[in-house]
Amino acid sequence: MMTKECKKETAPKIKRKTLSVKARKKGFSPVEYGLLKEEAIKEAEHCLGLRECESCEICSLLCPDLCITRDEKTGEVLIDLDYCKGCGICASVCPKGAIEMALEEGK
Amino acid sequence: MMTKECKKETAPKIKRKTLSVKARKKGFSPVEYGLLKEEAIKEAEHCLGLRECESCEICSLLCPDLCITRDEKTGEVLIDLDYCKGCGICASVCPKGAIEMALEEGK
Amino acid sequence: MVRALEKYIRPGVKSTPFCPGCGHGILMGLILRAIDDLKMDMKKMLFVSGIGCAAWIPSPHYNGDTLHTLHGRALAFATGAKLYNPDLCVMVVSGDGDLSSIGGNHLIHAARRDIDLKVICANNMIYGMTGGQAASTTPRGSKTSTTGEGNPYRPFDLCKLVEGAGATYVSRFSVTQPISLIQSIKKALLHKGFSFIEALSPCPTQFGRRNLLERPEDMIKDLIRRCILEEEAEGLTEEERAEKIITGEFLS
Amino acid sequence: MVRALEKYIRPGVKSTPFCPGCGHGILMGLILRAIDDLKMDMKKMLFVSGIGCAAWIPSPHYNGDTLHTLHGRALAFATGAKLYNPDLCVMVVSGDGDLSSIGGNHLIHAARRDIDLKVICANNMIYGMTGGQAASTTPRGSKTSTTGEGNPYRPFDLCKLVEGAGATYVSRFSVTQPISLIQSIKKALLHKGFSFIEALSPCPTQFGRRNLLERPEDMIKDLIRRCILEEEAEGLTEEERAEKIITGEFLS
Amino acid sequence: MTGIKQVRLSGFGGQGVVLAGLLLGQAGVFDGKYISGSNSYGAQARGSGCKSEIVFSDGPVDFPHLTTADILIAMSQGAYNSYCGDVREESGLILYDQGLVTPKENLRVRHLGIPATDVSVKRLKNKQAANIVFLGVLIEATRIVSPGAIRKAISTHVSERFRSLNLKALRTGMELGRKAHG
Amino acid sequence: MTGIKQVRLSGFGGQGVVLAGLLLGQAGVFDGKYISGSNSYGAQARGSGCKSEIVFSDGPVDFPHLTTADILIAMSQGAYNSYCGDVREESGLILYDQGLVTPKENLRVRHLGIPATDVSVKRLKNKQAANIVFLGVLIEATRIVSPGAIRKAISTHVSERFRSLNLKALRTGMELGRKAHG
Amino acid sequence: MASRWVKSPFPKGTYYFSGNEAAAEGAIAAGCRFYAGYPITPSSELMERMAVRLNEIGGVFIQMEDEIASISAVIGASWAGARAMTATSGPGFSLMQESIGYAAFTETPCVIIDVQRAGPCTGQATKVGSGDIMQAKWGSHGDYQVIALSPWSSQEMYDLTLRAFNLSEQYRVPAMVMADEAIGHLRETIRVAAKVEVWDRKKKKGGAPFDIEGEDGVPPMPSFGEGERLSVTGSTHDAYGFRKTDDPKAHARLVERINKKILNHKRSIIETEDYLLEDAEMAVVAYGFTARTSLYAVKRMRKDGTKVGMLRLKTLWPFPDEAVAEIGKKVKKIIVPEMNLGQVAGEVKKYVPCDVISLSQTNGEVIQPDTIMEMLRKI
Amino acid sequence: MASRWVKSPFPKGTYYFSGNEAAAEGAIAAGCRFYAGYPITPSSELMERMAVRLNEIGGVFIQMEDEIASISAVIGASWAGARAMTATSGPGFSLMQESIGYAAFTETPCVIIDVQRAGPCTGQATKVGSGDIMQAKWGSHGDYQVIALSPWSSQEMYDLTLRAFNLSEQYRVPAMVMADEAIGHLRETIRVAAKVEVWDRKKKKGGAPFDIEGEDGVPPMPSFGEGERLSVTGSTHDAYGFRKTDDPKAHARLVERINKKILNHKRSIIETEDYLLEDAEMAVVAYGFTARTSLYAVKRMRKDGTKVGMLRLKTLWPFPDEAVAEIGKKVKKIIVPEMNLGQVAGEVKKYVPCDVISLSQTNGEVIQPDTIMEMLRKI
Ligand SMILES: Cc1ncc(C[n+]2csc(CCOP(=O)(O)OP(=O)(O)O)c2C)c(N)n1
Ligand SMILES: Cc1ncc(C[n+]2csc(CCOP(=O)(O)OP(=O)(O)O)c2C)c(N)n1
Ligand code: SF4
Ligand code: SF4
Ligand code: SF4
Ligand code: SF4
Ligand code: SF4
Ligand code: SF4
Ligand SMILES: [Mg+2]
Ligand SMILES: [Mg+2]
Repeated sequence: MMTKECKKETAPKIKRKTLSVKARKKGFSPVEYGLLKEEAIKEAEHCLGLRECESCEICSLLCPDLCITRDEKTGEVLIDLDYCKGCGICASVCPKGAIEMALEEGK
Repeated sequence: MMTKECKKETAPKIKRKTLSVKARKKGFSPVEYGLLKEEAIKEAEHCLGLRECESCEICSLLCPDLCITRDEKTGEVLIDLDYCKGCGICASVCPKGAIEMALEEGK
Repeated sequence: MVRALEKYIRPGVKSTPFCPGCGHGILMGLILRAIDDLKMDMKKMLFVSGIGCAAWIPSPHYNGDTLHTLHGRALAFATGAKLYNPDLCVMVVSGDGDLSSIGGNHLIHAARRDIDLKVICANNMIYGMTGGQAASTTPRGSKTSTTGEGNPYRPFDLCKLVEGAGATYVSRFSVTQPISLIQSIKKALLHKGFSFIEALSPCPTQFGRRNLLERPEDMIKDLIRRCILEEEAEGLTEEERAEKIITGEFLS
Repeated sequence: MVRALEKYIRPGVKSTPFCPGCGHGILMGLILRAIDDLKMDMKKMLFVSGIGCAAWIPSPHYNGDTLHTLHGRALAFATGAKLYNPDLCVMVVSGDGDLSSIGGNHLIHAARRDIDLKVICANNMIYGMTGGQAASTTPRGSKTSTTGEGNPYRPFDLCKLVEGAGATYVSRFSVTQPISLIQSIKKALLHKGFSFIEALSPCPTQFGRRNLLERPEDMIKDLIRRCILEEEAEGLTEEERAEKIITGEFLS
Repeated sequence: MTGIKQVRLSGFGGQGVVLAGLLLGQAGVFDGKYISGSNSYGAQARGSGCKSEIVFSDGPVDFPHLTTADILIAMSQGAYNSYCGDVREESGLILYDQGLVTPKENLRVRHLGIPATDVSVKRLKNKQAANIVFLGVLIEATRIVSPGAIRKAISTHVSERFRSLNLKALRTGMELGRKAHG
Repeated sequence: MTGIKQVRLSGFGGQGVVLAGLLLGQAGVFDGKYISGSNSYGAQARGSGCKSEIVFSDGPVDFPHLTTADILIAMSQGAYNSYCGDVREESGLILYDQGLVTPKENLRVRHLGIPATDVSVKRLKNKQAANIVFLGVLIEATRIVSPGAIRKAISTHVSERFRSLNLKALRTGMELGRKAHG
Repeated sequence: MASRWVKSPFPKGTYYFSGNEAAAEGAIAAGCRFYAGYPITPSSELMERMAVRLNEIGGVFIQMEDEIASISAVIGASWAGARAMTATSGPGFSLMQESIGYAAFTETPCVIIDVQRAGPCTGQATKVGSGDIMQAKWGSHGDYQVIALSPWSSQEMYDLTLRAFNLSEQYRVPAMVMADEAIGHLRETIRVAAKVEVWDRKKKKGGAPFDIEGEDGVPPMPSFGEGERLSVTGSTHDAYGFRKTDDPKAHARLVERINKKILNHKRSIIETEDYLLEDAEMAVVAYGFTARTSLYAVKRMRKDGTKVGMLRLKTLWPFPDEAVAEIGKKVKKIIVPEMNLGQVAGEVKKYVPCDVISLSQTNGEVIQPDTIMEMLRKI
Repeated sequence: MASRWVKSPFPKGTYYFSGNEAAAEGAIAAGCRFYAGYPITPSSELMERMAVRLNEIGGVFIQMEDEIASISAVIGASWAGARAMTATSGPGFSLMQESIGYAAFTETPCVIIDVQRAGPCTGQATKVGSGDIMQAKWGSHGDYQVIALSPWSSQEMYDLTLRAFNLSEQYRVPAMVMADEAIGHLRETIRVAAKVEVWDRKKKKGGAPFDIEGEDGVPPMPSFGEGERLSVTGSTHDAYGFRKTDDPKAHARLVERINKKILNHKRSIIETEDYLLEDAEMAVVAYGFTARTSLYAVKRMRKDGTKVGMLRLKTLWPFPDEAVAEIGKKVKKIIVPEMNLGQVAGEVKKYVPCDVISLSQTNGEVIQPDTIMEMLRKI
């Protein structure tokens, strides 16, 4: 299972998980998340090494879940893990390799 | 009402009329003959002045009711009045003006 | 005396149900001439049509198998019959409304699949049978019983449409070009794949009378005047051209 | 933290129903960016869709009026709404199956009438929602759940089809060409008349997995590699070209 | 069933039977009657046998189709033959085109032969006006509708181009009617 | 209702619950039993809560869905929580994944904790084999189907590529079962 | 939600209209300003008149590519705020069924006029029949309700088309006028009043457009472009139009409501007429053109001393079960003459203990009074 | 016209098939060699298996552009000589109605499998329902007949699909298998015999393909390409397929025959099953999946001493009126549990004098035995 590592993400894990699950329940789900599993997103961490990121926003344009925004003030690119499904597209398209995906075992 | 004059046509009128009416009854008629009326085709005569006709068969190709055939042996062009609806196309397309339509009053 | 091509006419069928001077009658004969020229075996021919005056061209006149279906569905029925028995030579003869309005989807999909069907669309630019309503082929500005002020929409260019969908033989001829049309029908009969012929066929009753072409021969003459070949169109001005109908083989 | 473009999302809508890495999610964002760029008034926007995964792009996500209709019928519903209230900016977003298979007839007729509708066809070359059956856009030879041996039929070239039918703005871009696609959507929004954008949108779940593109990013990379502009195609050999997907504005 | 009059107009397609029926029914409406009219349509309207039937009533009409004709107008032999047997005996009336129809002899129904086609060709220079000539005769002979109402009906339904011809045909018919009847 | 055994396999999408159910049912058929099997589908099959239910019977099955489970296999905590209350008291049996599920304490149903995922990751080097490990345990513990039948089911429904892995997982499970049970 | 009286768009007076023309005028009077249709015999004159009239008064007329597109465009226009309609005959009615289900499930007001011809299939396109009555109720999949009215005169083609619009707007349901060829082409005296009563859609800013307190309520209906940011879907949905495709309660609730919304109000919807039934021992139950024939026959038989009366069904769906049941208690025999193979006779059987005799005729022609009288004499 | 025994194309044995798979095998066993369809949940697996199987054994599989095209292609193929079928669910079934009428009117054998889901409209696409029962009979315009069977197990998805083909060929009528999602997805033990009985179309060189002595006869059916120069039309036609669109007798005769052809043979077509009815005071009338639930409930109640039995409807159309009427004479109350709002309950009412109680559930889930038992206890 693909999730991401990001040292900068600080929201407590447990809160993120709850939010995420709630979100799915509130939404609708006849087409399901394919690779996504109940227990899978236990820990999801993104890494946006600012050193590398050029704020080109390509990741943001190609994220299928609108997770990636740029902070208008700081120019920083942020990923909202509540909506991230761990598809890996952002990481694969970033020209700077600024996003890393980490294989996360269930539990 | 348009019908045609043809001195060469010899079948007895009465027989032609009967045939024609019968034909229509046996056929199907949800779309009807528009200009065609019960009493209208009382006398219909075609004229194929052989002098003029070049057996080009354009009339035969454009007759919507397959009335016009060429006698294979004599090369003569014949019009079967049993099926003719008097549309006037043959007369209007004949390059030699060999077919004449005659206005025929009812009765 | 016998009618021309009598041997291709189903026994028991008397006069056609068409109005005097209807182009569909002319087309009915021209198709048979093509079949006659090629000496096709009528026992192996299946003619499929939808609903409309044009749909009566093959059914029941033609003395092969005829399948008179539902409005718009001729090509879907034909697809089933052809796929199950590929030995049949399947020809679809139907109207512009039938094939391109309600039946437009089957038309483009049959073209896309390039199934070996010979489609002859008798285009009179109107709904003849139901009383002269606008069709998707009615020229902009024409009067019909639903467009009293003149048709506000553009018509399809049917040949462009089926070409865009994937047809592999495409032509347009008028019944007033009988020799070319017969020739084209023969080519379609010999073509392996989806063939489409747009046959312009005047409807004096529903189209002509509303558009100042009162008598059948007026419509015939009008078509003779307006139908030109692609080559001939080249020298013309925009205006001159707008008035004309370009005919010819567009894809073969 | 908020999602990107949150203000265009209907309150109460949480995560999308799409599979991870579904191109439809990307397209969902790109359309909103175009709307955002043009500062469109969402209260005057109506989004119409049919049935399928793609049909869920606007419904219920977009915070304007959304009309989620029947499979294939989006354009017919949209035509009614637009004609009655021309002040609405009506955008149709739906799938390739929806718009061009079952809905093909409405597509070509709406194009013919040149009604001011902005149509975005999310083409994933497959029926995503029902489990990966072949669509009329599935490339010949591709594996689907109904073509285990590879699809025997040719796909539509949707842009050619709608152009042949009469559309007045036609383009094709992939979600992997986000800037061009946004640009094109903006042009369609500003165009008066029938606009059609074929947006290539990968379906990793139903298409990718069957055709050796196991992970979402594989499909993205594949599209990036294969989508080229018309100009770029010029130098290529037949073979090279066959592999590519030509993108660009074809009519504007 | 008092207060009910049933009229059948008949002929072949193109003779204007349907129009005459429309005008007659419309006139009845103008006169304040309850009218139910029906006519051949599609195939029949254009084809050989064509008819138009009007039921006139002082109150709402139950069965709106014609059951037995009180009056038959026959503009062709075919029409006459088909419908002459269906006219109410004794009180019934048949108007037929003298030039086109040879009436039967054994019918117990009053017959009026009218040279409608002949008159319209010769006097009105238009064969198509025979239908209106018949209406004129009918009105004069029966007063089933008022002359004013039928004139109003003509102005309502006939295009300006043909209006004066039709009004003239109506007058001609009424004259003929006075003669035949009187 | 004698001669009926109802088994519910449950977990989350992707754990192979549906496949395990298919194999179990197929094995039952090979053993000559009447089987009715149903499972989550569409959304659920891929989503969080996924289950597969098989009713085993010696004769035709009336109601083909599960009413009360005789046996529950729970491969996730969510599944355990949802379904543990629905197992027949006293005679029932719950097999759960030791690594993933913490069982409740107050249930009057026999529990067997199986380190299925753990074993399959460690011994079989493939997390995906846990479902088959469970089948092995189940067979050993209950003989609900014969080992031969389940092997035949695997050869019928599992593609060659994964067949030997699955057979190995089955053996592993049966070993675990012997230990746990015995 | 209320009705109001408006000036008739057509001058007050007496006219001589065919049923098809009258229906078009009735629609215009009801405020119909959108028509989408596809030609089909014997309904085409209706469409042709709508083309002319909507052009005159500034509505929208469009001839679509087929009947599926027609009804779909009507539904789209209805949500854009239009009183909208289409007309067709059997084959087109069959094609419309999926979308009719959509209209019922999304509670979209719209009017469909079916001028029935002799079916099944293409059958006899110019001839009369009444074979689509059961289809009107059951043609689409799943359980839903519609309202179907049965005009017996040109006047009622006007009146009932108007009423169909009003009921449709009031109950947010597809309303059908089940005419037949004989009525469509029947030209009769029509009275147009100076004012007509029209019903307006209930509006409520921010109100839930798909649910309401009470299990049989009719929610308010905003239009597109009013800033309500509507979410309309043919999938199971909640009060605000969010899809609920996995929730048993949501589905049960919605299906029940769209059915009860009509059935629980059936007394306000259903109209029937009694003729000579007080002392009747036999009753004719009839509708549409055939009710005219029946009334004629019944009056004749009364003259001969036969104790027969007639119940006329002006509403076909929801079915007038109570009126029929009441007659069933009074008389010994019920005869149901119909231009089909006994479709309404079948319904009548559900509600009465007495004998129900189906007098069915499917030869493309109207039933003659004699046929009914003969049957009445025989039984 | 006769049946013959042929070797089963699938080896004799016991299998574990889902209902959808079993139906595909039943079709193949019946000789089906043509499938045209369009994907729709929950029937798609059936189509997917047909794609594989027809490819294996050399039949024709085609995915059409929509459901209208699918059923139309099936009819075309049937006239070309194929045993042909399609499968769908509610929305697709609605779209097929016009062509189903065509098949009935032209007497074209074909099989349609409707794997019903929770409607109306798009509803809940993956959930179960049984709301298309009345539509199966009344979905197309005009009066026609179809045959509709109701499988209650995967085995019967096989058996009844095979039987549907046989009946369809024997009577030249569209035959439907009205399955539901729960049966389509139910995996069960299936027995495939070594030989299966299949029915061949009657052939007769030069015979009239559209009429026959006797008003309820089934005419012979030649195929295209056999030199019979067939004329097939959906307009009213005579014995040789000539259009007769103005002839009242021709229409009456044809409409009557296509109806009587089925109704007069209903005793050979209809199958019902009695369970514990001998001394019953209450009866459950049930079909499809719900009949399984009902039987379970009835057996339970019997154990508690309640005198209840069950009549199972294996055939839905033509409706088993006689079997129902007979039960109606015996018991005091009939309860009809259904996953719709009482469609079959309505039919039952027509034929019995006793109380008919509709136990209806439309929440996208199967009815549980407890629900039925509770109802049985209550009444
Ligand atoms: C489903 C359906 N809708 C409408 C009709 C009515 N209808 C019959 S023929 C026709 C138009 C035919 O036009 P076209 O195909 O152009 O043939 P034409 O009569 O002009 O030769 C229509 C609309 C029908 N029969 N079925
Ligand atoms: C009339 C009808 N037929 C079939 C279906 C089943 N169906 C739902 S979505 C779909 C395919 C959608 O494909 P596409 O439009 O390409 O969207 P995608 O899911 O690929 O994004 C089908 C066939 C339906 N809902 N209605
Ligand atoms: S794609 Fe990479 S470089 Fe560009 S904004 Fe995203 S993280 Fe930064
Ligand atoms: S692109 Fe995929 S992995 Fe990256 S943030 Fe978006 S959803 Fe998460
Ligand atoms: S068109 Fe004239 S010249 Fe030619 S064959 Fe006919 S009659 Fe003769
Ligand atoms: S008048 Fe018309 S129908 Fe008669 S022969 Fe000439 S072309 Fe043929
Ligand atoms: S209406 Fe037109 S198309 Fe039809 S038969 Fe008459 S002329 Fe031909
Ligand atoms: S099935 Fe395909 S199209 Fe549908 S949501 Fe999943 S990835 Fe997207
Ligand atoms: Mg046409
Ligand atoms: Mg798609």
